[in-house]
Amino acid sequence: MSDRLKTTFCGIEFKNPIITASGTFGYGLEYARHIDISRLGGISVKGISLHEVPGNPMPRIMETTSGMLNAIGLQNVGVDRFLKEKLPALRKHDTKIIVNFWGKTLEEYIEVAKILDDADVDMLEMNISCPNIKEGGIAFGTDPDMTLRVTSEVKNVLKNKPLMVKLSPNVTNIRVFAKACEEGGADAISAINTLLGMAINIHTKKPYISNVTGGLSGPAIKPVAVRMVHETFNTVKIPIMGIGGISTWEDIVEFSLVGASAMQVGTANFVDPQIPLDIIDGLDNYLANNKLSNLSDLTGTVDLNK
Amino acid sequence: MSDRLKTTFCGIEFKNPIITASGTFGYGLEYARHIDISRLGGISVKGISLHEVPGNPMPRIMETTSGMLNAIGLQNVGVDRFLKEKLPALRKHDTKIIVNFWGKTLEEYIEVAKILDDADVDMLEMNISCPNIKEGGIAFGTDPDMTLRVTSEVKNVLKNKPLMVKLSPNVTNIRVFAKACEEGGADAISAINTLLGMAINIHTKKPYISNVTGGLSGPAIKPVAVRMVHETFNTVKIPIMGIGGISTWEDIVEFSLVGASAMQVGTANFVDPQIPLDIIDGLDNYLANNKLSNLSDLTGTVDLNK
Amino acid sequence: MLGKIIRNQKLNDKYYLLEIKCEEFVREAKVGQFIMINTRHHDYTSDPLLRRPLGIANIDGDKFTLVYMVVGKGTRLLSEWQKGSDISFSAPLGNTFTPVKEQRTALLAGGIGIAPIFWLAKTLKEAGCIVDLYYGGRTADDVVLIEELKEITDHLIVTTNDGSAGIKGMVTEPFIDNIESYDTVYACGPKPMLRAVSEIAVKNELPVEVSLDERMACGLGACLGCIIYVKEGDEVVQKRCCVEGPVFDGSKVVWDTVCK
Amino acid sequence: MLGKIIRNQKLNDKYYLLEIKCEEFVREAKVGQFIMINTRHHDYTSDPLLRRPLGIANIDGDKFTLVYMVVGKGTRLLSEWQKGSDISFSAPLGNTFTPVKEQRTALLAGGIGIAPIFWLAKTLKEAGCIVDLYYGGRTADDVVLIEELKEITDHLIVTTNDGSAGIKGMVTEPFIDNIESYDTVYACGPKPMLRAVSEIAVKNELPVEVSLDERMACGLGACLGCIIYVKEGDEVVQKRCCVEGPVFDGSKVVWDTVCK
Ligand SMILES: Cc1cc2nc3c(=O)[nH]c(=O)nc-3n(C[C@H](O)[C@H](O)[C@H](O)COP(=O)(O)OP(=O)(O)OC[C@H]3O[C@@H](n4cnc5c(N)ncnc54)[C@H](O)[C@@H]3O)c2cc1C
Ligand SMILES: Cc1cc2nc3c(=O)[nH]c(=O)nc-3n(C[C@H](O)[C@H](O)[C@H](O)COP(=O)(O)OP(=O)(O)OC[C@H]3O[C@@H](n4cnc5c(N)ncnc54)[C@H](O)[C@@H]3O)c2cc1C
Ligand SMILES: Cc1cc2nc3c(=O)[nH]c(=O)nc-3n(C[C@H](O)[C@H](O)[C@H](O)COP(=O)(O)O)c2cc1C
Ligand SMILES: Cc1cc2nc3c(=O)[nH]c(=O)nc-3n(C[C@H](O)[C@H](O)[C@H](O)COP(=O)(O)O)c2cc1C
Ligand code: FES
Ligand code: FES
Repeated sequence: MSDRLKTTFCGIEFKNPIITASGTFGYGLEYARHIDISRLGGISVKGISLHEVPGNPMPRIMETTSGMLNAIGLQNVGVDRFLKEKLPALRKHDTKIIVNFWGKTLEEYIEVAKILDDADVDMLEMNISCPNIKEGGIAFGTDPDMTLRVTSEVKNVLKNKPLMVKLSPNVTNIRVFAKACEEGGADAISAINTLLGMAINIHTKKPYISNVTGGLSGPAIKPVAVRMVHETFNTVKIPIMGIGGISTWEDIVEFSLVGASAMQVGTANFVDPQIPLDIIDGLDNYLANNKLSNLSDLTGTVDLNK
Repeated sequence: MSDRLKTTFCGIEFKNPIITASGTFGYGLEYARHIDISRLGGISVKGISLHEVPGNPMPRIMETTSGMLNAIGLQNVGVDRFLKEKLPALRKHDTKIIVNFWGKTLEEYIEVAKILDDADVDMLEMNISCPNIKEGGIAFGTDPDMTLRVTSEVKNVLKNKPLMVKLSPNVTNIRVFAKACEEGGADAISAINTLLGMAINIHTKKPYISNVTGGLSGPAIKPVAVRMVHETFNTVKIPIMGIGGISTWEDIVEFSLVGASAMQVGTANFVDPQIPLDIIDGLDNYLANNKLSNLSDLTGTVDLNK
Repeated sequence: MLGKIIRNQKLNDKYYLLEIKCEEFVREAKVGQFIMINTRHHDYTSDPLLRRPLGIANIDGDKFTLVYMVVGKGTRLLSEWQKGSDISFSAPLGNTFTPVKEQRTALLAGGIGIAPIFWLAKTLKEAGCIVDLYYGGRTADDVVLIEELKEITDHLIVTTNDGSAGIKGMVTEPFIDNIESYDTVYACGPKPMLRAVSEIAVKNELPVEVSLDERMACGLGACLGCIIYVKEGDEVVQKRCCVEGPVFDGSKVVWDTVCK
Repeated sequence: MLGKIIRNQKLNDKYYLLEIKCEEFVREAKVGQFIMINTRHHDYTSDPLLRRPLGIANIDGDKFTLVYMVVGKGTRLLSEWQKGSDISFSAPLGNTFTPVKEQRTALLAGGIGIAPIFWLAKTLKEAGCIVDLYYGGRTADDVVLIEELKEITDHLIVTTNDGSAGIKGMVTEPFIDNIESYDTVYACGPKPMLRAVSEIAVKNELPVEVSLDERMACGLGACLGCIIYVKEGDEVVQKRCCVEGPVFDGSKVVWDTVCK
């Protein structure tokens, strides 16, 4: 791989800007049998919480037109088992580890962050966009004050690791939330999480997802994601990791133009585990063909003149 | 057509619940050469304003994965020319006419509504979800107080025609807006309008849409629309017209289960003008096969038991 | 992985048989495993989006066989793939049936459940087992490959709900009548059937393995979309159908939690 | 409308010729019109979503011809449609070229702009016109159907940017040299070319009609996605490319507002 793809994001050096998205790549090892995961820029692992969480009843997933709904219910092994049982094997692969995490309460957010700050991981990604997780009845990710508060309090306890906050798209104005993250001291923003959606089986008359609603992801949502990354880039100075419907190297260029410095590939991993690697190769070719020394030359250079 | 499909919505009798959506069916007559528009339950015409509006510069549309972006810019001939030049010919077809309308200011909303209230049309659909139209800097459709105000003030001047308010999906909580409409005296709600999106041409580095952002419609957004209709149905008692990604009779059943009493077909008219008629036939068969006397038997009957 | 389509044969109005050549795959595959297969004809389209899980129905030289029922977009598209095309799929996935030797085995298949059972029958037969196959469908259309199955079973008992083929009734009925004859039971089919088979086996103290279907996004254990709840001692634990399954001990599955 | 594909022939690495049989369509079609054609192989998939606009390149008996260049998803899918299949499309759409008789006409085509120009050449020829066709492309690959075109033109002047076929240079250059010979000008091709042709024609006081491309969603005049700005007296007015176009008076188009 060439230097062209090297990406410095929050001071961390990624070998390329392609990171696999939380919840779509397990703890990384699940894919190791199928692709060479050390070729990835990084892996954002399935959202980790203080305690093990069993997740939602089945069914949890359903395909929709050019997308899918999921309501896994944030199932995870908990931070202790993650560090003991998953991380050591994952660390053997030469790729950056981003730990996506969340808490049921402000205290839990802080607690998990503290533990991860001392662990052998590269970066933290704080998920505040779980629609069912509330503090005093208010969702963290859809109330700007709560976003500011959880960001600044978590940032306060971190000594070693950069903090990236992952935004929900299910808001009227994502700029307000991006601003709150920046004010709270976040080192970066990742956007977007899934759109809240629903699908009904007309034969059984039941929702396809036991949780009734689920998160919509995949190519269907890409235009919404591109718009939100654009708005975020125009609002804050901290770097952005773009997420949402990415499945080709062209999508990477598109997200780069609107301001993302690195990108996450989510649902596309299910479509074919080879996709993130194909994207890396395609991007490298594109940069070479266009005589660009680095993807960062493109960041935010969309031309808005008519 | 059978009685099974007859639909009473806000006291208006539609021959069937299939209405073509505003902006996707022109002033109705454009399609008359291609399909028998008198078979439709109704037509919601392109959004009308007090004065003629030229719309946005080109380009205005772009296909995205299983959807499309548009930023037509609310181009229309203005209410006077609509009534004089378009309506008489449209009225010759035996179908209900819903006039979608909007204003640049509260006063304009009221003015247009007054004119339409006395015109030979069946129902008004008030579009408050134009992202670029603001009163004192506040968008009507993304601020609950403005939604309440424009709804009640418009409702106050109407003497003859039912008022349906069309909601924007680009909000944190659509329930708040549905509630505001109901409190303001709206007779019905239509949902949803388009999701705000964006797409970039990586070769020119320019947005595909001159307006930079555009409205995302089509099958891609259906899960979001279904979710929002479900939330609206659980919030208000007034009837709902479901919109968003509908392209098959199965979609009609799905929207019916979550609470829509009638439905609008939008982008699918572009895919094939025959689609709304195929939907009517498919729905009639479905009702017959399932021994249902009317689609209303299904309204809101989604089974949420696990 | 990529393989070449040798045939994609319509068996009847619902069922197809797809034979694919791929040496690497065949070398790795074990009885009871499945694949995630791309059904789209063009990579640049995104509808349908995800790959589809299909059981491995047979291995023959450097070729493997899938048997599938057309139920939706993905399987409809699959049915139109042409001979000679290259089609992509995952390496063999999931666990396997527990192979036994020289036992008296009862195999039960419901409808498309025949797919993994076919290879299992052949495998058990080769391992010196007595193989009785109870094969049920709604109508005659749901029972396929009868001639081939006769060759790899000792007894083939066909049932249909409407009596249009074989015995009229449920597939479990003739099985119960002969239950004394068996050491081990295997089944694949609709969940209510698998539950019934498991309960019958447990009552008769027979070991029973069932192959379960669950909607899958990744098929690799990453998405946690395909959970099956299983008893382990006093606890109920979660298993991923795609990794710890699709084959489960029927006596351990918490049937009430399995989606219908 | 539905028609049967008679041939879908690859002309070279970029261009295809599609011949479709449909009597009803042929009866209605007029020179300069276009269709919206479904490119998806299956109605139950939604990607690509919209139909694609293509000009009518010829009419022959109960058959019509399209010539298209593969540029994206839709045209790629179109190129894989098989002979004998039924394909769906709209009735003939848009306005027409203004037919003239017994005049000296210059036709200019740039790349895929040849599609509507082909039928126009044939029509003018039949109406007793002198038909000179200036046909430009980037490389030799962009000029197709040369033998057929020779038969329906008086002079065929081919140009390519790289000189790989015909004269090296812009298609407008030889046209300017002969400008004195013409009564009327028609053109279809990239917008900068159409602008240049129009400006040359205006300067030489020749009537000029251009066929314009604009991205289209409906093709029927309903979506207002395909606006062309045109001078009417002192005013600039909006025209829908799909209804009031695709053929416009080149001297009236407000070229600065036309997307590149
Ligand atoms: C491990 C495993 C092995 C399988 N083996 C076979 C096999 O050998 N042959 C075969 O024909 N089928 C098999 N299936 C089922 C097969 O995967 C589905 O029928 C297929 O995915 C449907 O895709 P579709 O696009 O045609 O239908 P869709 O349009 O996706 O769905 C149509 C209908 O099928 C249901 N469905 C979708 N996916 C599944 C699923 N995974 N399980 C059950 N129902 C589903 C949907 O709820 C819907 O009602 C297997 C499933 C699993 C999990
Ligand atoms: C009235 C009219 C007549 C036409 N006649 C012909 C014809 O006879 N033969 C032919 O090959 N093409 C013709 N075109 C252009 C043709 O419609 C597009 O090339 C086609 O829609 C591209 O579809 P796609 O899915 O392959 O590409 P997409 O994936 O949609 O796009 C690929 C590239 O083509 C561009 N593009 C898409 N649509 C258009 C369009 N309408 N005009 C110009 N560029 C576009 C996109 O911006 C993109 O850069 C005509 C267009 C119009 C409006
Ligand atoms: C099955 C599944 C599980 C997910 N779990 C998480 C999670 O635990 N934490 C999180 O922040 N995002 C989670 N996501 C969201 C993705 O990381 C990503 O933001 C979203 O899917 C949009 O990207 P995509 O369109 O590329 O999939 C999950 C997504 C899917 C599909
Ligand atoms: C080209 C276009 C123009 C539209 N114009 C209007 C409009 O003028 N007023 C309005 O309320 N909605 C307008 N809409 C929104 C549609 O009426 C509908 O709410 C939306 O497209 C979602 O439905 P669909 O997915 O079926 O298209 C427009 C949509 C499109 C695609
Ligand atoms: S299908 Fe993803 S974990 Fe089993
Ligand atoms: S393409 Fe819709 S108005 Fe022309």
